[in-house]
Amino acid sequence: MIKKDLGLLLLIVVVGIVVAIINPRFLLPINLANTANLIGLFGILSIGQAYVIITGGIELSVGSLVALLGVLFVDFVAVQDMPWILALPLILVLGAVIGAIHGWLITRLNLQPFVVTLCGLLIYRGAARFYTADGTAGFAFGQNFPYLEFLTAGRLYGVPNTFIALVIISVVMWVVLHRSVFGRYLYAIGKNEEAARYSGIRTGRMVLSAYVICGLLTALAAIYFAMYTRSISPASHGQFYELYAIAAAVLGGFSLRGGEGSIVGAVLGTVLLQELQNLVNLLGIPSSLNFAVMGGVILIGVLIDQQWNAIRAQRRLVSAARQTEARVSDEGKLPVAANQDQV
Amino acid sequence: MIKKDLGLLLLIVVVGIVVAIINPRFLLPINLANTANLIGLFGILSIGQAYVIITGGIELSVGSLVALLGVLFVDFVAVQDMPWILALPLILVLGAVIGAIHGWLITRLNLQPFVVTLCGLLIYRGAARFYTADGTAGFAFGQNFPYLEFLTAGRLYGVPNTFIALVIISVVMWVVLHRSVFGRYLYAIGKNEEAARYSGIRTGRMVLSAYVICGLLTALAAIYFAMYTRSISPASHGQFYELYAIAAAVLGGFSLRGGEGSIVGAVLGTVLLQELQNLVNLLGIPSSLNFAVMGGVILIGVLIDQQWNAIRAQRRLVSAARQTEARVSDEGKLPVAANQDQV
Amino acid sequence: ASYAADKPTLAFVVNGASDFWKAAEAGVKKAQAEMPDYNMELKYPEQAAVAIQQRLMEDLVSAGVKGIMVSAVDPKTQTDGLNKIGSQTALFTTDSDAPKTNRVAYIGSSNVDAGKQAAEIAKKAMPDGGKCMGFVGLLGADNARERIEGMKEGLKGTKIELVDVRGDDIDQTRAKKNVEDALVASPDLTCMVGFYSYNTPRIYEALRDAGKLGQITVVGFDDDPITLGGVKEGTIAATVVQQPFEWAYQGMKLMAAYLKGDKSGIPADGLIIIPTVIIGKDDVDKYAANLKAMAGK
Amino acid sequence: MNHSSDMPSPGGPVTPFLSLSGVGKTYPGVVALEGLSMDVMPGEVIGLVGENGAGKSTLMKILGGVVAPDRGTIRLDGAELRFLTVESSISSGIAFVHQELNLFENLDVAANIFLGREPLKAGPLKLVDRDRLREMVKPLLRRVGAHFSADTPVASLSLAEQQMVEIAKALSINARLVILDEPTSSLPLAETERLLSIIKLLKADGISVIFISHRLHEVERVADRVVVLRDGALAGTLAKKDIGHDQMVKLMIGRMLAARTAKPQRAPGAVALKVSAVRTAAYPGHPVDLEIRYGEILGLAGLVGSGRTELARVLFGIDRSYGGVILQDGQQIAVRSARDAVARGIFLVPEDRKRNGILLDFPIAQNITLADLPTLASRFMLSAERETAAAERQRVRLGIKAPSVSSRTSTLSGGNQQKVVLAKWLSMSPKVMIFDEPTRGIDIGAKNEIYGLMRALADAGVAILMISSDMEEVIGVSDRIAVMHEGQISGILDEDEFSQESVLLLAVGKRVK
Ligand SMILES: Nc1ncnc2c1ncn2[C@@H]1O[C@H](COP(=O)(O)OP(=O)(O)OP(=O)(O)O)[C@@H](O)[C@H]1O
Ligand SMILES: Nc1ncnc2c1ncn2[C@@H]1O[C@H](COP(=O)(O)OP(=O)(O)OP(=O)(O)O)[C@@H](O)[C@H]1O
Ligand SMILES: O[C@@H]1[C@@H](O)[C@H](O)OC[C@H]1O
Ligand SMILES: [Mg+2]
Ligand SMILES: [Mg+2]
Repeated sequence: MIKKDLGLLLLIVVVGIVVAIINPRFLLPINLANTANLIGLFGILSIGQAYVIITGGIELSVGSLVALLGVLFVDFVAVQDMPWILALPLILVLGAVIGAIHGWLITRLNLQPFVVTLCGLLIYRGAARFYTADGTAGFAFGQNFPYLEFLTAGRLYGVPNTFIALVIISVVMWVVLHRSVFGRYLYAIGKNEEAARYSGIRTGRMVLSAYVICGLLTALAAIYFAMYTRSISPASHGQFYELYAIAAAVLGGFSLRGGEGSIVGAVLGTVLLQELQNLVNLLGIPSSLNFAVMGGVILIGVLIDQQWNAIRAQRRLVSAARQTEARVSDEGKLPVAANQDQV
Repeated sequence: MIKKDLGLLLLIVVVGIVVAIINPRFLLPINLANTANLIGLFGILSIGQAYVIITGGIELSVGSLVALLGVLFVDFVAVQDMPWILALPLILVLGAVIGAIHGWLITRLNLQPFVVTLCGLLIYRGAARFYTADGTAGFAFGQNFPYLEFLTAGRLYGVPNTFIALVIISVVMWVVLHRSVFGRYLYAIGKNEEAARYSGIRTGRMVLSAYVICGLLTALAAIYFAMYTRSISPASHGQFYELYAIAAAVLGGFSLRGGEGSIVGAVLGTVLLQELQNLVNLLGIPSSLNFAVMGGVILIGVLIDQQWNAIRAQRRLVSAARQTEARVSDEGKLPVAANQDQV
Repeated sequence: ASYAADKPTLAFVVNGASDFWKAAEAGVKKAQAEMPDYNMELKYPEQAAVAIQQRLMEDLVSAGVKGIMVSAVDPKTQTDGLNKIGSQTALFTTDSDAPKTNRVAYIGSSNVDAGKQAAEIAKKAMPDGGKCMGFVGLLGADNARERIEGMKEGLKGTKIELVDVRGDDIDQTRAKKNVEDALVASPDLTCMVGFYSYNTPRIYEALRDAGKLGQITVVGFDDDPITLGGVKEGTIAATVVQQPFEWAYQGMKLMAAYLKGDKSGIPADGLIIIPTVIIGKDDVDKYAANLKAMAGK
Repeated sequence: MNHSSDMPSPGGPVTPFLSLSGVGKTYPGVVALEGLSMDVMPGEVIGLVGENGAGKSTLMKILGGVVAPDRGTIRLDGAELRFLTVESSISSGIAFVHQELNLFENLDVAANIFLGREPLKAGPLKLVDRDRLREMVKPLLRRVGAHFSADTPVASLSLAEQQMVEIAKALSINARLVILDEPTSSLPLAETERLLSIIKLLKADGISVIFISHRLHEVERVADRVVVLRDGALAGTLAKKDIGHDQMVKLMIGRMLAARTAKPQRAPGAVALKVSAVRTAAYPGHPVDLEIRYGEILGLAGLVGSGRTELARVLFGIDRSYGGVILQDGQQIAVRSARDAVARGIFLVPEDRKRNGILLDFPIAQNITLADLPTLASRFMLSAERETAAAERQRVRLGIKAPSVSSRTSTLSGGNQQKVVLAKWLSMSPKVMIFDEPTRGIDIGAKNEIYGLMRALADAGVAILMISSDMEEVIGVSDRIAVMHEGQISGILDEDEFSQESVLLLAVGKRVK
């Protein structure tokens, strides 16, 4: 765990303590489990997004995909009577294929990620709405799928299975990103795609894989979301979820320029965002302020991080300068004022 | 007008002809005027966005700002009884100040534009909702402001004043971007910020100005939107408008990497998007497909543009090769297969 | 489908995509079947926003639509926009009225009355009083405000209190989490009210997950299948249903008649209230059968 | 700015235009400059030399206002300045050609040259007077000998042509001091000659020049005085009469250098790579035929834009070829990507280091191991120890000057960065190595080391193609020299035919003899 992640963890803990003091019910196992469930759902999205962001890309169609894939899943299982054991892998494959198409457009046809996935955002939302003719896809009253429901919305010793899934996915994806050759390649591509290609890395294939991973994880999350709400109005389901995922990744230290960030950070970012939403409800803050609280905390977090780094760099410079000052026979002149960064 | 813009214009005309053939009511003056009105509203947003995109930045808070500034304007004029002649410049100044804050955070505190304006998106939406306690800001029945209404929602010889405003703004902003020193600096900064700094350009100040321009134009558009709907539910008003603005700019040839694009393109992009929306409604296409049509057309437009350039480059090479082939005594060997862009 | 120039077109414009309007769609279809010389369509705006709905209506007018029945997103302040439409076509309102416009008539329910009916349900289910939490999609929307107002008014003088209403912006995930959080934050809650059509099923599911079904009184709105199931099961006290099918069916016929010059169906005050109904455990089966019949299934 | 009135009165004591005293700059972990003092007289050409990382660029960046010194004072025309900003530097008449190119690919040549100093139309709008701008640019381009026009987009220029634009830009400032930080590092002979004569013209106009170069013979030819830096401190100053190759080297590295290049220890072997009728995108009409043998260093010379880099890119699979075949060991091969080339043991050390060679933000070790990760990894998993060990081996072998292999590559001097690029390939048993301007920006000591490395590789049987614009290097290092002209091989010289004239003649497309 790097220093940045520790700072974020500290923030999460401090906020938690403050909330717990104001309303001790914050610490009730049931509340923690409820929040853990949503952390699981959104965390999976954030990890997917993180894989794309590390390459210097972005995936804006996440929210629409959550709607489209969710609608399809519910429709397959609840209406078309497809066995869920078939529908589940089908949706995952669909997510991966969509990711692959994005990756293909970006790497082979050289389109910008922002543009491709913005079009995706619009197209998938439209497709989802068209599929149900603007109706809702949902389970009928009493329609039950005990195994599926246990897997997706159940709890194990009180711990939501979605959270357990997130933990497993995080560990695997952490190893892949931080310990495997593939992960190193992704960092290299994010930093300097051309130099990576000149080192014999198949950059196109790697970037495409990142989008496939994102599509796959998004599909999984879409299924979880569908089983959590059990009903999907395609016009609004999942709206802005891409922003939550991006915000979590950015809070967790990912740079949208690519090549920077850690999986732990993305997960902690999600934890913080969900903690904030929980807090708004628990402390009875008007729901209208929900967004503002989220935006404010992200901004402050990023600012502190930025200033912290600037101050540290500054301090290192000053101490380094002082050391040599002592060495070099100095004429006792005043230092020339810093003059960088003029606006 | 560059070639890219001409292609876009052609597309707009062709689509227009097809729609007019299917439903001649498309050409009714009232329909053209209605569409022109919306082109005016969204076009102003797109030009603002274009100024930010040219620097390699992005402004995601546009939609939320349209809501917040709209709410404030309506509240000032309709509820607080502030003379509109005062409220109008006040709102414009507010927009500029918010733009300046974004620019300051980006240039002085070195935060990423995406992050700053994402936080803005969340915060301003929350602020707008909080301001009205999630209620609606609107004019009461019979409340009339003839001058203001003429200026903002009136028509001159059937031409909406908002459209006239867009024409004037486009011309001014075109001159500034394409003919002035400031515009040239923005292009330079968008391509290579560091090198621009080495050339003695006060890059910080320039970028900040771009955000101020964007804030100002967004504020103007916010007032127009408010006077168009005459009612603002802060929870949903203006949602996704930033995406429309970005999409229009991208369609018009702006690169999100900065340093590329023309004002004419951004305006034409807006025209195409509004034409598409009009078409969906006029041809009786299910509204659920509205987004999908928009996304599909942007994607196809960008793809054609991309492929067109690739094919042209290809053809140039081949013809050059053929010319000399005739000259050079050739051994008739098989050409080596194409080898770019491996995935 | 493009609009044939020979047949006059009537459009039913809703305030946002939601299953609630599926019944209205069925009503439009039934009216269409009875009146083949008209084109009748139900239109969803892409978003529940004034600008987008206004644009949709303007385009419909351009396309030559003769009559529009609209559930305005924000009728109170949409006056001018609605007047503009009303001056070019026959304009009717539904779902929530805009009395100060030049609309011909309103056909729909009274949201204040619906709120009062919700209070009735609560009073009957909790004679000894209780503490209620409400849930709704758009806190700022007129229909939400009126229902909340109506309910509060109906609860005046009782020991039942509506302590807070949480909004979710029609995000289902938040809708459900809001219920979960409410259970944690206020353990003394004895009742929950779902003001929008989807809020009641989200309450139902969150309670089921928490094992609290039956322990908390649920007051519902509308006729989502889950809601009706819960009512039948006895875990939902009762639900206040509106009749969008009737709004659409009667509304379309009324508009057609009006365009032909027959104004006899329009009352002097322009209000055609189709009452909301409380559906309790005993009425559910009949209501569901009726719904099915209306949908023509 | 018009400074002509400030010219020293004849006969009087000449005040230095610029005077530095005790100027120092410390980066975290590195003292780039220790309190340095020096004067620049009007009309004086100062050669500034020193090993990679000696602090030359840092010193110049301070004068350009790009970097703020932590200590010391700067005097311009005797007036003490608190500090220099980019603006104040430019307005004081200091023109700066940076070591790394700083052009805007989306703008045309004219816009680039006068960026920040555009001629304006009358009126408050600050509109660019585009006609006057074009007129102003024309003579400048003629002066640097450019063949492209003022409205050419910079994106379509080669690296060397871009370098010319940079120089034209420096000339366009009514400068009193022109700083050239390794301007010739990517210029071939003819253009270099032109640059040197430009320097003489500047001097004649009373303009001072600071000329940084690792090509010491160039310094020898133009400098009035040579300032030598070593490890951020002044190692010595050579007056005009004392300037000589050996003296400079001695001051730079503290000792004399051994003989420059070793002779090959073995006769060239079989043909490793045969290029036949391959056409590149730059010259699709001109087929290239070339053979590279195992154990030899084949030099590839040519003028700016003759298509050498393009050929290298095709051989390395970056660009596609338009017709023709490539044979490796007699077998036709298809190189569709850099990956294919690497798999076949064909490696490229690219010309543009910053863009294609290294990841500036990566630690040194990760740059060195990037291409070889599959062998260093076990089952796709990284092994930090093996990586560090491999990188450390290369660091020692090439003498990369860095606190450790975990330092960021961006903190290295240009020369050391170049060694990192070499290190990346050397651990991977190359068959064919293509070096594109391998010693661009590299100091004399390191240059010799790199020549030694290349020779050792050749002796070990590797086939080497060395693209170079440095005539001395081409003649001194190659076993054979191929010369390119407009995308075609205009001739191949064996060792006994080597001479500057014959290379030059071929380079301009004439036959030798
Ligand atoms: N931004 C920086 N951060 C940390 N160290 C730096 C930075 N820039 C330069 N240095 C260090 O300062 C020292 C001087 O570098 P400088 O670029 O001035 O060398 P140079 O003489 O121009 O070398 P070369 O001939 O290779 O261009 C080097 O050790 C270099 O690593
Ligand atoms: N991106 C580009 N677009 C168009 N033309 C280009 C581009 N890059 C290079 N060229 C042209 O291709 C030709 C060959 O360039 P190349 O870089 O291969 O030459 P070179 O012999 O390596 O010279 P240099 O010394 O500049 O490296 C030149 O005429 C150059 O202008
Ligand atoms: O307006 C509708 C409202 O009447 C219903 O109760 O919930 C869904 C809304 O779209
Ligand atoms: Mg240097
Ligand atoms: Mg070259």
